[in-house]
Amino acid sequence: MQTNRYSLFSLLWEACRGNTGWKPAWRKAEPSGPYDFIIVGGGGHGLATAYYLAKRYGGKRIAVVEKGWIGGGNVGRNTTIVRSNYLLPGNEPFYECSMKLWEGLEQDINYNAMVSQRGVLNLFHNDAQRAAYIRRGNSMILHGADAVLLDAEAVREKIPFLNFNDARFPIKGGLLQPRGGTVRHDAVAWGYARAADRLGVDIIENCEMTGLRIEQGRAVGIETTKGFIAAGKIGLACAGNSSRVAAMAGLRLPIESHVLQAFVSEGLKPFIDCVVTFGAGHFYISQSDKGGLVFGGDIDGYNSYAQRGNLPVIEDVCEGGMALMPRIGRVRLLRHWGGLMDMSMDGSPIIDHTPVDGLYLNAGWCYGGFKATPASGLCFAHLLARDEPHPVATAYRLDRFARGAVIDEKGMGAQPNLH
Amino acid sequence: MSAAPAQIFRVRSGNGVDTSQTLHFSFDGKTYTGHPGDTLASALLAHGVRLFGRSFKYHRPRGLLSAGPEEPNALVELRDGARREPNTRVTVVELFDGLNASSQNRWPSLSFDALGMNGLFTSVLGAGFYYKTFMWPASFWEKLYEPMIRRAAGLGRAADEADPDLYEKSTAFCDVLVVGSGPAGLAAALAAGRSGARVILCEQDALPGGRLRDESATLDGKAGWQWAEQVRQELAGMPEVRVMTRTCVFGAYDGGTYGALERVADHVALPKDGQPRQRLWRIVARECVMATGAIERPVVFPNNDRPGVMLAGAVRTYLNRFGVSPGRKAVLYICNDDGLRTALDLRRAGVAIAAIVDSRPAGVGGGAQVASQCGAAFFPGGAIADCYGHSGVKAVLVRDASGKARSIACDLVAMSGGWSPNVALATHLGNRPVWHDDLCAFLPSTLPPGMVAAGAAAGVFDTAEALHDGAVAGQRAAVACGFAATLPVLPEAEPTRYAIRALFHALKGVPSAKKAKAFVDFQNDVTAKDVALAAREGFVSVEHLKRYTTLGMATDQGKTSNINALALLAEITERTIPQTGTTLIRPPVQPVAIEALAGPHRGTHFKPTRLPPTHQWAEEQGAVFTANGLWMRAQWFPRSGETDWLETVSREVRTVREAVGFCDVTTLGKIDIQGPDAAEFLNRIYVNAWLKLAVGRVRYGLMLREDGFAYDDGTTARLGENHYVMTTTTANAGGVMAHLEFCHQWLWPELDVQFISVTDEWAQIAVAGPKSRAVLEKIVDASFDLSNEAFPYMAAAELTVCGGVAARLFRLSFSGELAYELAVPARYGDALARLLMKVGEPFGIAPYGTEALGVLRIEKGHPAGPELNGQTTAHDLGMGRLLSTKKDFIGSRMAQRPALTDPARPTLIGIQPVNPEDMLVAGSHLLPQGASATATSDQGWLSSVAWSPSVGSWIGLGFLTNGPARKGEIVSVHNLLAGTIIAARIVDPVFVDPKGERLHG
Amino acid sequence: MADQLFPVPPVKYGSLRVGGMTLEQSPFAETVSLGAFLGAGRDELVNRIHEMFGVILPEHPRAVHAADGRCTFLWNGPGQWLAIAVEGLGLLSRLREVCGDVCALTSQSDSRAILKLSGPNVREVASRLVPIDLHPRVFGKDHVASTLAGHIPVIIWQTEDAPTYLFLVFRSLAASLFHDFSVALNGLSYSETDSCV
Amino acid sequence: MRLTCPSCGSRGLEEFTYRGDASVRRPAADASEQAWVDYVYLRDNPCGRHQELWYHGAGCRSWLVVTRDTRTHEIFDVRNARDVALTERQTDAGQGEIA
Ligand SMILES: Cc1cc2nc3c(=O)[nH]c(=O)nc-3n(C[C@H](O)[C@H](O)[C@H](O)COP(=O)(O)OP(=O)(O)OC[C@H]3O[C@@H](n4cnc5c(N)ncnc54)[C@H](O)[C@@H]3O)c2cc1C
Ligand SMILES: NC(=O)c1ccc[n+]([C@@H]2O[C@H](COP(=O)([O-])OP(=O)(O)OC[C@H]3O[C@@H](n4cnc5c(N)ncnc54)[C@H](O)[C@@H]3O)[C@@H](O)[C@H]2O)c1
Ligand SMILES: Cc1cc2nc3c(=O)[nH]c(=O)nc-3n(C[C@H](O)[C@H](O)[C@H](O)COP(=O)(O)O)c2cc1C
Ligand SMILES: [Zn+2]
Repeated sequence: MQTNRYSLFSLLWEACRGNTGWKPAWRKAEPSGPYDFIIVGGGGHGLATAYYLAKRYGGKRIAVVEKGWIGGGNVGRNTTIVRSNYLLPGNEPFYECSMKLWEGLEQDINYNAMVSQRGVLNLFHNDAQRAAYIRRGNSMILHGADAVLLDAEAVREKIPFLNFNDARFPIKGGLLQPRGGTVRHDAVAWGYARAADRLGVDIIENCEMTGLRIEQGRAVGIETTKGFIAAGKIGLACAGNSSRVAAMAGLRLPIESHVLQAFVSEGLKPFIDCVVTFGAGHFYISQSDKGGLVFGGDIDGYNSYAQRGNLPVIEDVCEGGMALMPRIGRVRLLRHWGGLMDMSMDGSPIIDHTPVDGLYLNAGWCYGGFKATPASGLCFAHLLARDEPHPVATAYRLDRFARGAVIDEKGMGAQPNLH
Repeated sequence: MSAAPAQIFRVRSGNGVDTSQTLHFSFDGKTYTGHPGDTLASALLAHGVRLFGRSFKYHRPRGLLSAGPEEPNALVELRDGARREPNTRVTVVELFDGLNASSQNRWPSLSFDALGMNGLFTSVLGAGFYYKTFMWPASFWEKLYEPMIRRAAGLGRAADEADPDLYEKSTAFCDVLVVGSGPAGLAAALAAGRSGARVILCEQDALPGGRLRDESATLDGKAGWQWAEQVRQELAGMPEVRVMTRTCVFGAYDGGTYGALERVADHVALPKDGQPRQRLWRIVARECVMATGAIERPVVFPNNDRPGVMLAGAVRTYLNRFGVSPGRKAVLYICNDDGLRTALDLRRAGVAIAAIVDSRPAGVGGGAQVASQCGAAFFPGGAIADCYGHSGVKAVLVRDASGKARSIACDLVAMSGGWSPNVALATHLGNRPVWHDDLCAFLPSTLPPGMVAAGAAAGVFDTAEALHDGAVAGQRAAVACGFAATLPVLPEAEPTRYAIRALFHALKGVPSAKKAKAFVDFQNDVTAKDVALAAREGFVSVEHLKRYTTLGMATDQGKTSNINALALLAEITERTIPQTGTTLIRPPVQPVAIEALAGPHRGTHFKPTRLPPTHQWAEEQGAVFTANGLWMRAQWFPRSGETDWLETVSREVRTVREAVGFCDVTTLGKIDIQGPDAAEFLNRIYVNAWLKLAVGRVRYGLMLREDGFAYDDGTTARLGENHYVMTTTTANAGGVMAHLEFCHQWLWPELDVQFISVTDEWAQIAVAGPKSRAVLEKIVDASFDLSNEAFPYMAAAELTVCGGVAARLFRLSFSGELAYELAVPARYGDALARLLMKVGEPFGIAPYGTEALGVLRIEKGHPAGPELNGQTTAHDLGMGRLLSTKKDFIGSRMAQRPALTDPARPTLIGIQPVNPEDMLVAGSHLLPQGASATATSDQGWLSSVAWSPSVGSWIGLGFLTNGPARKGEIVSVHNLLAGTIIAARIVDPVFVDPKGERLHG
Repeated sequence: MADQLFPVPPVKYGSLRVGGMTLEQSPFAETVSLGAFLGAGRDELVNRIHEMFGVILPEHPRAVHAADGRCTFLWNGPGQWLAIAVEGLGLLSRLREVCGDVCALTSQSDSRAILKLSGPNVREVASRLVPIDLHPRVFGKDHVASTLAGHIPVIIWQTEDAPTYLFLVFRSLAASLFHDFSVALNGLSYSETDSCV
Repeated sequence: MRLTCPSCGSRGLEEFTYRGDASVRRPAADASEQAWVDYVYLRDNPCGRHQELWYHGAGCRSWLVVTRDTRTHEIFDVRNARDVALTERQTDAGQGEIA
């Protein structure tokens, strides 16, 4: 089905006709298998995978099945930060690839996802942290990304209203990635969905995968709330629900599901330009284009599928906020919510085939998979289409745990709630 | 102050205001008067002020919609300077003398707002328009489009500075929490309270009573609010009942925990000295009665946002509670009998009723009778088809049942689309409310454990029934907590009728852009057309609708708009309301100041500070301090004449290498370990062997995590047959303690061993340098032989000092010099430092701080925090050979995995610039000389660096691929962040005294 | 030379009085932790303490007083207790004799400072920092609890019926706790809803 | 969320730290490589009842085995981990499930 092309012109044209000519952004498709590829999970990663499969890998007959409404998972509830400021060689090329895809995304998918590169600033508060950030900044530059080290004065110049007066942990400087920033979360899901739909992908909402059909060791399709759907290859991109769907194939994953909370304040006239992360407490913040302060902190720390958290973390995050940015004290918190994090055992993702033929896994994104959306889609599509990992995702194998080739950015070990 | 204008709309004395006193306040620079008990809304309304703010997107003029916390329109910046509070709903601001507020989101003024022009482009600025444009050219987004969008973003302005007010937190426990003090809540509290149960009653308003204050109805023949006051008094006399007004229960959390915010001093000009502005309550309740009442719905009709269009119930509130009439000539637009009360109350206040437009067909409800009572034109089956008046209602276009329209002049439209039970708290734990067609309302279905809804919140709208419902709920809750509770005798209430017929909008057919704007969400300017457009574009899930149109996402969270929106969506998509569903409500019920959630732990008290025993003394010495976790430690001790820290630190290092220095190392974790299996336990915790350590000796130990990576290190001394004392790094002290408990309680409960932290028990001071023994001889009691033979390197002893004070001495050296760590009971730490200064003076003693400590350990190649970063293995640290192959220990198996033992892993090395003056920077990367600066050439990094006065060069520790095999090689040290490349030589990590002779001296 | 090692208390300030309430640092006390060894250790320990001190070591978070009133035992975790006595009675050496072979004995005299909060309304003040239920139906005289005061771990011990609380806090954190309580004390006199529930 | 510590009574989340799945058991030193990888890395991660380890670090320092619903956060059972471990050794009941 042909949808409208979006442009200022179409906007004006439609305005003149009473906006009656707009078509659905994506069709309400029903299953019409067999498909060559089924992607389970209509989050950012699933939709991006379908898009790149169709667009770059010539995939035909592709379906995305989503148990609820697309974009209702983590892609629709994250704090929208994109960056490629990773330390380890297993990660940095992948995230930088993602950053580059963000940079051309809107023109590519004809959807304004408000990719806003106003910078991500990670503050440090002692010499050890500075050294760690210098190491990281150098890694980034070696991988072709951008990084700038700011001393305390430069941080003060950039954001004069941080706590420079009576801080318990004084700000010593920060590592800035100027190309980092934020992207409008919902628009990413909708934009990929619309673009994939235009390439013929069936996006099937309210269709939950309930089982996997395996014949002679090979996955041949999925059971869903809308019946059996046959497929050549099946890609799981279910983020916080990864363990549940993997269990349908008899697999246990190196993943725990945890809740991460996020917060938005009432809308305010913009005064926070870039993303700021506090290095001495659990707090990070940015201000959306609507004016809300979007902030968050650490995960609640216990296994959960509840999409909501508890007061201690809320209080902890607000304490961090006050310690860093005292002027937001009288600003009011408007809403807080939670999402299901697929916390992996080393804090890094998995994009790999599973021991079951025809079944592929994209999971383990922890609290950082939004920024990965384009590259995750691209690499997963690559794997599904070619049966070999994309060059920037070669480290994300399942067997890395057995081999010990873990990618542990934080050095916390096999304890997901500490990553 | 200029003379304040008169309160021409104050028509009588309301039950909640004290007109005997006058308060002065200002709005947009103009001075007004009001009375105690007024809200900013009622006081301005009393002056005939109708224009309060501008909407978010179209900057439409807006007045009051409501009289409560659900207000979407009338938001102001309250107070100024550091106390400026943006987006404050005037309907909940209690008036105080000197109050100062200004309108927001307008320029240059509230009455003339340039961005009001946006309204002209509404067809372009429809739902989601920004997703469709601003894409070309790409570079214009950051430069042009986004700055433009951001200029228009937001409503009020955050304060520019830190808030000077105080905030407090408290935890309260009760048997029964009652939320809301309307008839239902009061009856519940009474029933539960009389039983002796511990009851907390929270009311967000300043006054108890709920709708009893808003209505003219009576209880036992007296004004309803008088009964509320009487109950409040009785409750106040019950020792186990606590009535908290100005306290909003804003969230329900797991385990019967509720968050509540008490506004302690928002109703006064300034908090008194020491008084908090607000207090956060964590209330832990066994049972909870949610008696939160209901919120009235507006009706969606064209231009329904004109100032002067109000909720019918709010009109009654202004009349009855505040004695203010929101207009002179009213039109009512209703679909239920409750709204008719507004006509009667208005009439009693002398306000003309021009018309009653009742969407119900003729014969349903009491409209005809009330209309004739009020002398109002009556339009059964009618609708309001439009509303006129730019900055205030002047007339409405009324369409009668036959479709004929006529214009009726008025300055007030009181509307009621029915009441939505205020179910928020019942849904916070994920329970979805259920639609009831007869009541046209969502009601709670399954509730969180221990919670019950009562009164209007449960759909019980009749006062008599609400009283009874509340009483039963309170009684049951008390009984559930084990109290013998009975139903209280309740007052007699006037019977009421509701007789609602669904009414959500007055539009004909699916709205299109051609029609005037009919607002669904007032603050975010979401119109019926936007809902239709979203549906057309496929955003037919309510959650999609919400996100695409931003409906219900404003500061009011759609309290008055969500249900109209989903009803519209249901209609457009030809589904029922239950099929369409509702969006998820999230806490907080009302927005809460971030600082209130943070509480008192601010500024330097953000986290507690741990002070070592010598802190006070070090302060006197003029030490410079640094935070090390929670600890505050002396970083260096400057002396007069020293020009920079490096000079100071180098002097401290030289003092240790050449004479003697001392340093407080109390912060290292110290764990007392006792028991018959203590040795076996240590053997399983550490990688190296422990069974044969002799009493009176110390050993270095390395711990891994179970995944085989290095975790922590330190020394453990054997003080007795079954008695050890372990030291950990400062950073990991707490973690190691939990780890030991885990291993002991969960993995090996059969091992007989006990631990307790003695970190704070002992002041532990390192005394290091060639003259350290000479100094210690002056302190240690004579009976103890300090000679190298009697007390060699790695010896430990319990002894006495200064004539009998129990102490512990360890011959340990982090600096590589002849060195000791002396531990005395913490109370003597301060005195010990002073004593060391005194007895050490002849030997040239000086204190040294963490910086010199760092230099000394780097000179000796000892790994510390930067090396033990959780990503390194024993092999990486050059300690691979420590790993015992003869026993099981934590991490033993996983450490053997191929990737952990790969010889190509970056391994600990020393590094020294070819030019000694070239400053090394920790975090720089190591690349082969001449290789281009790309990731493929990256071979390692520098973890720790120092200027070594002993070597006369910058030195560093780092990790390098195949490191140890490359000694002598020159590599390039890249710090690309600073654009520097330094040539440096790979050397042994031990820079000073590589044979370790000085240790043993 | 012994007097060259003079003791210094962890909190500089002596005491603070607000609205009839007092926050003060208690004098040093001799404190010893007892950790029962496995097997018969625990029963043996209970027996010997009973014999020598005339009290049964509590199984629950409580304080019990020796028959001669010169020593108190606080529950401090499963199989663990703290013995507290005024200084100078040689508590540790006495315990060594009595039960040194059946439990781990460790001096904690300098590990913990003791802050005392007394006067009317102290329950309200304590509730600003301590997240446990201090209502008399739940927490009375000689109840103890290991918990948090704000961010600081403490052992709280109610020593009188009209609540008087002792807070045993790690020495290094005592100054911070003193500060936090001084802040908590200030709000009290002004709040409208403060009353003892 | 609140956990009822068998020793200390009902306490808020802020006093506890979480460790994870309590159904996995540390293999013997000579168990297979796979058994070790499973123990350290693989989890059932159920949506529903979950047995898990918590540490009452700000309280009595007991490790606890908690049975909790990961969907609703309802707590069914809290026990001293040490007692669970000792009972298991005595009965040699081995793997996981606690009656
Ligand atoms: C509060 C919060 C803040 C975050 N902040 C950031 C950030 O600032 N930056 C960043 O990079 N990352 C962030 N993240 C992480 C990021 O959002 C996620 O890692 C990422 O969105 C996960 O990929 P996804 O979009 O595909 O997941 P999702 O959107 O969760 O998609 C998974 C989809 O699978 C569906 N599904 C599950 N089971 C089934 C089934 N059986 N059948 C059919 N469908 C199924 C789900 O309904 C869901 O729609 C944050 C996450 C949260 C919760
Ligand atoms: N006839 C009708 O159509 C109709 C409809 C709705 C209400 N009413 C009237 O309303 C009354 C219902 O009594 P009720 O007691 O159920 O409700 P109520 O509206 O009288 O009282 C509810 C109270 O709860 C408070 N509250 C709400 N949320 C709160 C929170 N989160 N924290 C603290 N306080 C909170 C409100 O401020 C209010 O005072 C009756 O008098 C009834 O006649 C009638
Ligand atoms: C970046 C971002 C900004 C948000 N801004 C708002 C906002 O301005 N107003 C609002 O009500 N909710 C806002 N939300 C929260 C959503 O309403 C919603 O809570 C979140 O997407 C999770 O969905 P759920 O609460 O329905 O589970 C925002 C969410 C995100 C991720
Ligand atoms: Zn406990």
